[in-house]
Amino acid sequence: MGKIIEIRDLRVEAKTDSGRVVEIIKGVDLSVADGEIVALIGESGSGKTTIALTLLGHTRPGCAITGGEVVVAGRDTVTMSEAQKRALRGTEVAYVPQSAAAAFNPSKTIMDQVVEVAKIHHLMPLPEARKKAVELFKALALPEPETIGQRYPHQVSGGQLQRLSAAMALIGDPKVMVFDEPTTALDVTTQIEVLRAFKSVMRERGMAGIYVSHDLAVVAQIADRIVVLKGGEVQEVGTAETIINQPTHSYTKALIEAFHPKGRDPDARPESAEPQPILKVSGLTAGYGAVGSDGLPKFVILKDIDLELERGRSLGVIGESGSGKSTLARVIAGLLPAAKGSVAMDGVSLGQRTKDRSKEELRKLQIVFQLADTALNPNKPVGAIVARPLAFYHGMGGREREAEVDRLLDMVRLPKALRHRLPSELSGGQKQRINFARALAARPELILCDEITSALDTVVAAAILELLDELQRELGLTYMFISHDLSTVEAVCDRVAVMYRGEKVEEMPTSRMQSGAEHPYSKLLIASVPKLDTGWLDGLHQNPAISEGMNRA
Amino acid sequence: MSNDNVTNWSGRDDRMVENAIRRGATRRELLQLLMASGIGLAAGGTIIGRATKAFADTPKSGGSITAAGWSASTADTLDPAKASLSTDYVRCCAFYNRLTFLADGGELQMELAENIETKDAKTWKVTLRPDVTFHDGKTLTTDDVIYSMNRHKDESVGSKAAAMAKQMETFRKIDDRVMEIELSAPNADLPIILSLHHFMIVADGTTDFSKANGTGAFKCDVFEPGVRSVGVKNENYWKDQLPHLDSFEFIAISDEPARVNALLSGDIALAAPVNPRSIRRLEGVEGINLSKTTSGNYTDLNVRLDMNPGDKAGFVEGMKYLINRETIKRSVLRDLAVIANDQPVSPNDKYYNKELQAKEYDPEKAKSLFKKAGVLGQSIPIITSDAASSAVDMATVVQQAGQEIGMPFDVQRVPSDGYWSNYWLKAPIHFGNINPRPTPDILFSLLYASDAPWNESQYKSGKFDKMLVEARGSLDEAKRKSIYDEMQVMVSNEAGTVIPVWMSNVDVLSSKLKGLKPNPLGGMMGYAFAEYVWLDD
Amino acid sequence: MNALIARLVAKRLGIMLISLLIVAFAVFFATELLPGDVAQILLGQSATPEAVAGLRKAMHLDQPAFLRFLYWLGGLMTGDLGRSYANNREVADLIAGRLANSLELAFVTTLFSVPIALTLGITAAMFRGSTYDRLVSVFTVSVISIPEFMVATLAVLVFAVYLKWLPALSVANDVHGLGELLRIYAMPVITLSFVVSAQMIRMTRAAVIDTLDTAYVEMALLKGASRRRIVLKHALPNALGPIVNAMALSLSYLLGGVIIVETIFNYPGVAKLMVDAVSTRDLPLIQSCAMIFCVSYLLLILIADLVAIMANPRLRNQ
Amino acid sequence: MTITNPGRKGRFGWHMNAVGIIGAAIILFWMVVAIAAPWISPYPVGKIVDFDYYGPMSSQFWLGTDYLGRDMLSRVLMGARYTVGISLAAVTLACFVGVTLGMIAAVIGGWFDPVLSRFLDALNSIPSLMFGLVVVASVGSSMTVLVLTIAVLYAPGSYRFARALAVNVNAMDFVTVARARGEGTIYTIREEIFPNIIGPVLADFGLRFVFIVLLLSGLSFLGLGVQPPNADWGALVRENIGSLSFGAPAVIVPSIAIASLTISVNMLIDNLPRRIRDRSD
Repeated sequence: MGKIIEIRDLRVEAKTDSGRVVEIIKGVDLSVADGEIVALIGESGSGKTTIALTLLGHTRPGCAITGGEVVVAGRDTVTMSEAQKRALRGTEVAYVPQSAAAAFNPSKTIMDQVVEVAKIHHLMPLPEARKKAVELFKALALPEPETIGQRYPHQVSGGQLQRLSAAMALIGDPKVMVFDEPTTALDVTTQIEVLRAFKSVMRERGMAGIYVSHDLAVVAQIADRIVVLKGGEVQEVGTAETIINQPTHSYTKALIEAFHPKGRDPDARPESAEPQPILKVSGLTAGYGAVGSDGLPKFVILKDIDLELERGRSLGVIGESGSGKSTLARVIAGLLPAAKGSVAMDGVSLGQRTKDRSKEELRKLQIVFQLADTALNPNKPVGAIVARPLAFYHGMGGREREAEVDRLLDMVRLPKALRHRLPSELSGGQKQRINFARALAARPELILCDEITSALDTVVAAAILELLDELQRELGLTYMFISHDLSTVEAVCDRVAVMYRGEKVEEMPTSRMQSGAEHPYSKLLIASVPKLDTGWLDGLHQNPAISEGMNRA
Repeated sequence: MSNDNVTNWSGRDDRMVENAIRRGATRRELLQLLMASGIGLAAGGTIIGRATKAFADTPKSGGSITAAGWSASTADTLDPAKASLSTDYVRCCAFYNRLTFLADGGELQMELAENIETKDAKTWKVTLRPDVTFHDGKTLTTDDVIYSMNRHKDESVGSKAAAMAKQMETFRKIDDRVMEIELSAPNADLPIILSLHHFMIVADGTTDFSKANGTGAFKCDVFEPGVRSVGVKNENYWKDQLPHLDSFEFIAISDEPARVNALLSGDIALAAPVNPRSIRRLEGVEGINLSKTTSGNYTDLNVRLDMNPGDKAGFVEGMKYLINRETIKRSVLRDLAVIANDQPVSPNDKYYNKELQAKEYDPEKAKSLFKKAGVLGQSIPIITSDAASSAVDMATVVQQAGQEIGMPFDVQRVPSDGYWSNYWLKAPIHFGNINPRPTPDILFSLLYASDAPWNESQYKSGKFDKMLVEARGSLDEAKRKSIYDEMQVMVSNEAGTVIPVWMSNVDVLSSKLKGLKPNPLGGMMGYAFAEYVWLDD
Repeated sequence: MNALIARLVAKRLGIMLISLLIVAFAVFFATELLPGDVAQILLGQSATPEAVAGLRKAMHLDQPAFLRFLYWLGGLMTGDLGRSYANNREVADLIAGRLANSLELAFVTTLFSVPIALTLGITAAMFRGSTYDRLVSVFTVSVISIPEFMVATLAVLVFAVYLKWLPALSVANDVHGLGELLRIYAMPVITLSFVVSAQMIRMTRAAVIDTLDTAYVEMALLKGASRRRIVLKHALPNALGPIVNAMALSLSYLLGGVIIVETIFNYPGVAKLMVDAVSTRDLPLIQSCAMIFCVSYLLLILIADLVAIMANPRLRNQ
Repeated sequence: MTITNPGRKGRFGWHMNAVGIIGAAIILFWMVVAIAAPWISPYPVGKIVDFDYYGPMSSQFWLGTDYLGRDMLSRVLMGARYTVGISLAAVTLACFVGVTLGMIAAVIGGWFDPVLSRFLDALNSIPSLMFGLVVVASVGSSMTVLVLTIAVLYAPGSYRFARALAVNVNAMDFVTVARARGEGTIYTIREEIFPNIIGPVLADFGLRFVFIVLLLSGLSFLGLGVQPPNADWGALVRENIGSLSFGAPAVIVPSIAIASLTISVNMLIDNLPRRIRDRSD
């Protein structure tokens, strides 16, 4: 079997904003045999996308290849001229982007963009290209393959777009496909369809591919071999089977470790002393837009939600994007007034908006947001960010406040020295800890966590979850944990509520999640989470929850 | 016409004339009415001979020109009664005729009138020229004259000459060619008054002035207010051989450099007037001639004697020593001026007091005078405006001189718009601009008598008033001269008006344009150039 | 799609009416503040008090300002712009010719400057960071930085006074043939183009560069598209919204903002008309001119919005 | 891919390239001139020092003389006071009002935002020179009037700009957190919004400054402006523009002064340190 791709001692440098030059790929060797799919896995900043793009002779602005060679089908892309590179792209090597929603030009029809490769490279006459596109649509199991091409990108769903982007890549019959985290932006239920489509097409055509991902479970389904990257260097290479079952490198081990949540023993918690729930949501209906004559907003996001949350416990709220779970958090926090229903804390009904609530009520309930990047004011040093609630709720000042900030930083396991840094100088995990420390500074009783680990790398996220767990035990906090990631919820929550299209379809203890779900959507959602098992995807068709759920959706 | 029994021009009449033409805009554009002064023609550095040469040239017929004045607005009109800007006068002169007009050198001539007679200066008999027709073919009769004159007395017309027309009590038609004008009081200068641009004759019954139906040398072809006017030759014009041009276009270019550029690029053949500081660009340029008129026109610095600080003894005298006439003449007016001696009678006037010297620039003396007045070191406001020509530059000259002796004047430039009604005569220290008058009597009664309407400095002197009446009544030329001499000395020493220089008017024209003669009525041949000029290749 | 546009147009027209009302109100009372009485100014100082009073009455000046404002507004509703105080002609007549001139100049300038600005802006974005890009940026910065009266005066000196290629004045009367038209408009158009195009070039470049940084442009690059294709087919259609908006803002300058150019080239447009009206306190004329500027500004913005919607299928097909 | 960069210099991103530094230097130069003008002018600004006019550059008069024979060097130096001073005062006022209102509109929203936006939009549609003319015709021309007029003209643009930025920042989670915490409007604006829009606002401030310098010279060209014998640069150009045809320094020098100031502000803005240029990174 020949080698379609041979990367030897690849080195890439990047220029930082301040003009400093950093080597981001430090001598990577890599090869892909004909018909083989190799996964590049690693956290953000590991250089996996950079390597993948060199296969197309492309580096992002500010980056430059400084050494080594990237041989694709016998030719080195590093030494190619611009014209040669253009000829290579789309015909020899094709690219499937991370977010198809962003990678499709919003002002052109899908068909125009799918057949563009054929047009640019004069591969075939346009009508023929269109015909071929429709065949690809069929092969990728897209609905209405004859007409879907006439639509504009915003008119089709994310999962369909991702498959369409594969069609766009396949139209030029490339020898190599480069997948750049193609399913990261998708909901788990959608992810399955896309992965299946990719896998079957690749297998059918016997194409070679590079699959870039941070998700080991996903990669395990599709890759023959896995390359583990960290800091621009290859850590470990092996078949998917070996990497998952017998990792040798410590980083790989950590990755796999992070994948297996410790699980949660509900009985380890003390029984709630108070009979009264700390939070009681009843008949909550809310949405956006002008309020109509029926008293309901134009776009109803939440419909008649009932929830109870016991003190010292954690409730997970799961659902895919658009299910209304974040809106639920915003209504509880008083950021969005409810159209109907009530939110009560410790038996006392809370005001609709923050301004209708007392400072004490506000203090007891804190919210922590998903993206630590936007949740922290980029122009304030960490110390000031954490200190503000101290001053605001507790009127602390001077040395007392300083000491408290130090204590809080310590509590979230961060060095005190960090207090003078700006958020942009922190890593993602550190930011999320600061984000959490700020909530803790209020000395809250209930914390609403809105997807707080979604943007983090697996290993980092696992550490944060561990921290949350510890703090809950130490401080007796109550969490409402909103996530689309079931394993996260499984790790920290006692109970889980499943949201679907603005309604709570089911609630159950976390321990019963895998086996006891009753609502078909819950079943589908739970079954769609990829397992760290190379045979999981192929075995799925036997899973009744999937087929039943798919049919429903 | 009987010129021998000329009565004294009354100050009141003149005030009405002046009032009639004085409006909120800059003085420069206004008619220089009834000027009696020296006229000179300067051209392209070589000068003088040209005027006489112009006479010698044989006029050629045909061609058309564009000429530019400096100001036009939507208030432009074809109604002579409402004419107020130079553009209006140019149009009126081209499209209409008057009963009389002032020719070169200020000589009164008949135009539509063949003859104007009086015995008592109260009842005047006017005989019209025969066979004059309007542009629409109608023959000129006394009905047209009476209609035109009566319009000025109709308040709804809003005539600029209403006050002046008031004295013409009745108009009697004798026949189609002869009529009588009855004045409320004798006035020997009626023929001169009738030469005003406002008293152009329009056809009987005309109410629509969007087109001009006159007897003039040109027919109105285009009239766009604030934009342009075009006249085409009136083939049936009653004056022989006139006009020479087939057509002319008159526009206004308010921006001085733009006006000069347009002339230099050949877009226009005549630009009037131009600023002295533009002369350097034009002097010696091939194909460009300058026409210069030095008149009794002046811009003066007025210190009101009834207000602080003018009421402090020595202040006004100090100002007269502080104003650097030489600098104003040379730097501000680029020598297009003659040094004046703080009184309004021009050097060309036969009554001009040659003994009276202008005060020399003497800052030290000024300083001691200011000290005496107790104002030294006080910041005193001087109101100036572009409305009075060169007043802003003069103000800075005074201010600078003040600064050097520790007298910080606060120069305040105010908008031209509304200057004459809001600041002139009113502010304690301000600038004015006065047009020429034919006699000292008019000047003094208008500007310096205790009851003078435009007593710029609020100069009040019983002795002066008596002398004015005495001179007016005296037929003894020598005695009059001596009285006027003394009055000039009094004004020069006592009044609060500082008159630094007499200023010249400069028109610029293409050397191809011939026949433009200086006229006492103002630039552009008293606004009547269109009828007389011709193009020479 | 049509319903959406109709709704948008209706909404914008409504806003426009409100804006116009605000401007009319503001202008009316600003003019009220101008010192000097209209009747007095019209009649000159020799006017007798009775004459002034008579004229004031005839012009409704003796009535309260607010009532006059309502009169004027009422007239406007019925399409009557009123009569000029200064010369008693229909304001509509006075404006018509001037507006035509202004529109002509604005039109020719647009024809000239928009393609140039687009080309320079797009090509500069295409070759971002190149010498060419720097040259364009130096050019635009210089143009933005030099007062327009300098540009205009220099142009006159060079082309009219020294070279005598072009007329110093732009009088759009009796034009015979395209050549003459070009000669007459050349200098004002060049001057104005300088003024309006700089901003357009900058905005075009910025908008195109913004879209060049998107994932779909990178995707196009990875499909093997040429730079030309990337810019023209992928970046430009998506940058159209902001570009058109910038153009609308720049072009709105061409009606009311050209007073300096009108002065220097003695071009009879509406801007000068309004300045005249201010000096003669000709309220109906001032009002109408202000309305014209306001309407043209709002119309341009509306057109820009419509173009942006037409260019964006997401908005178009909503 | 993000590259975190330790080290304090990089952290603040104050690094600026040569063009930006030159721009800053020229601006600084004019600022110093504006302040020091009365002490460094060789002659009094209104003094007629030469009987010739439009004089050439000479050892006595470094930049020649103007139409009255006044020293151009002194006039340009003093003109810097007015051009820089008025423009700076006006732009500061305009931006202060515009940015404050913009942030308030963005944070409060509700009816306040559209009403204010419409009103300012309407104001924006009046041509600026026209507005200047009307104002000066009605209340006369003084420094205060000029500054206020220009500020009124430029505040709507600043408002629009700041509002757009503030709306973006307002949507950020940290503002939501502040709101959830129960913070008031003033705190939110001052502490959460303003620090995050200050960079682009500064750039906008600079651009607006340039426009104001040009507007001021335009107003001077139409005859409005500071009181004689002082003159801002625009007025210097206007009063001496007759000498353009023979290239006298009297008109060239103030033109260059205007251009040098505006170009250098542009140069500075285009090359601002990254930290200021970026919205919130």
